[in-house]
Amino acid sequence: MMFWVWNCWAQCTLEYMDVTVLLFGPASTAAGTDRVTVCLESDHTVGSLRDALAAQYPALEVVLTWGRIAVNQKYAPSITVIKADDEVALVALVSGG
Amino acid sequence: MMFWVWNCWAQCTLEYMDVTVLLFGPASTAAGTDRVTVCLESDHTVGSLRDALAAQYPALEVVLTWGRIAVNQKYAPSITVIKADDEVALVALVSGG
Amino acid sequence: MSEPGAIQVVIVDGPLPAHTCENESCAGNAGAVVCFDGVVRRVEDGHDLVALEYEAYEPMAEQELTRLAQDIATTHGLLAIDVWHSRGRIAVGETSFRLVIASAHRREALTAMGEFIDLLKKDVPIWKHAVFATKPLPHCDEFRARNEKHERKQSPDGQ
Amino acid sequence: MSEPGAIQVVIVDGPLPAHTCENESCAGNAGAVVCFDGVVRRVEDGHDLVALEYEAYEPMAEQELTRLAQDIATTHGLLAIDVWHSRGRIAVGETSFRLVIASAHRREALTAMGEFIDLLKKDVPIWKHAVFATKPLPHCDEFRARNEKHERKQSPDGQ
Repeated sequence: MMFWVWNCWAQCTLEYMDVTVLLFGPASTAAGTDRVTVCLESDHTVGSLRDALAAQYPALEVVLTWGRIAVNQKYAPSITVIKADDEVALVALVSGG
Repeated sequence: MMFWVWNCWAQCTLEYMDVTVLLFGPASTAAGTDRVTVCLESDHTVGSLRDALAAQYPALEVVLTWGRIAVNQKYAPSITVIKADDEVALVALVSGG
Repeated sequence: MSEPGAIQVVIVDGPLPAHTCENESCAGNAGAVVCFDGVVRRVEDGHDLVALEYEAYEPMAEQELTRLAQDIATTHGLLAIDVWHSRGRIAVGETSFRLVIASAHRREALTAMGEFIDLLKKDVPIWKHAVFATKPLPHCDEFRARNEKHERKQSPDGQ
Repeated sequence: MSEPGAIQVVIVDGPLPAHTCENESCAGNAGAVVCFDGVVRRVEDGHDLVALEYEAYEPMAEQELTRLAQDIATTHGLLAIDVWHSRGRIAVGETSFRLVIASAHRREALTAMGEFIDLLKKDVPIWKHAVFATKPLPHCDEFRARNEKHERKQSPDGQ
């Protein structure tokens, strides 16, 4: 049991992953680019991605307070785990039509 | 004073008037015709017209409970006085469009 | 829609032709142009319809539509209202009523549209008679139901 | 509208062409066909506009529009929904959004229309940038206002 917990913790924390995040509208304006690459250090969830984005790109901090993360073109809650080939985007809508 | 009251009453009650009333929709169906002529005996108001219509054309009694009277193509309240050349219609809407 | 604040009311014989929701006018002020088409449905109260026959008391119907359009345009600050209503026989699938509303924003146009149609049914002297495929005596049921309803709550002049 | 219950979602480059509110389809079941056109207005927040530029995150925008149309059609028992949205530059007076709803009766179509547009603005990843006649830096004001609003009520993942 103790081994299993350790193993899981090690896997979660030690596998770094670079994730490219597409930016649109105000997010793109704030960052001055249409995509950024963020390094996930702890787990690979959407929640961690949000934290990492805010930490690594302070210009996105405000947009992140209302923007949602989409994984493979679907809004994803904080617990969603991001995989290597997923398409990730920061969708911060101001108004749509 | 007594003379004036008598005079007014005489005028109001003695001037009979025939009024043609246009009928549409359910009113026309109920009466089996698209117009009826009604004899106003007391005053010449819309209220009296309604009473006279119901009395002289019992087939219209039910339609009159919800139908409105239009005088010169405008809905007219009970106190409106009908003049000789006015166009009078019984407008009983079921549904419009 | 010829100019901002414009009201147009038209009663035509037969079904309304196909129509484009125009918005070239209103000189760039309109943010929403909403077009409602009332179409004759095949089934009315569970019976198969062939057509509806519309009877209008003219020109009162036109006057009431105009008054209604002016009231609604003023209340909701609309830019333009176009109203079209058919008279005569309209077959299933054909359009008998059209309302086009242009406004700065969508909310007032949508609210005004619902309100307009409710008031039209209440105030505008136009009647429809159902022409059924199998059953004659078209609007007797409707008429009887209405009579029963109104026998219970009588008002002296219906207003 | 090709068949009853049909959903059609289209994202096109540039302004939407003039459009007829079709109702030949729906096989006599539609009693109401409502067509909403969203048009670019001249004045935005007191400033003179030249155009709006629409940016869409595709194909997510199309997927979200389809999901939304299906949800709304199911909730309100609609016969058909057509949605059109522009991308790119749309000049003042041109149409950038169109929603056509066919239903048996008017009430569900009008309710669904308001609801659809509210949800579209909330969920569908399409952005507009104002191109002003005189003033550069288009959506900074809008952006700043939004930021200020959201700084006060933060939610961890915005959902």
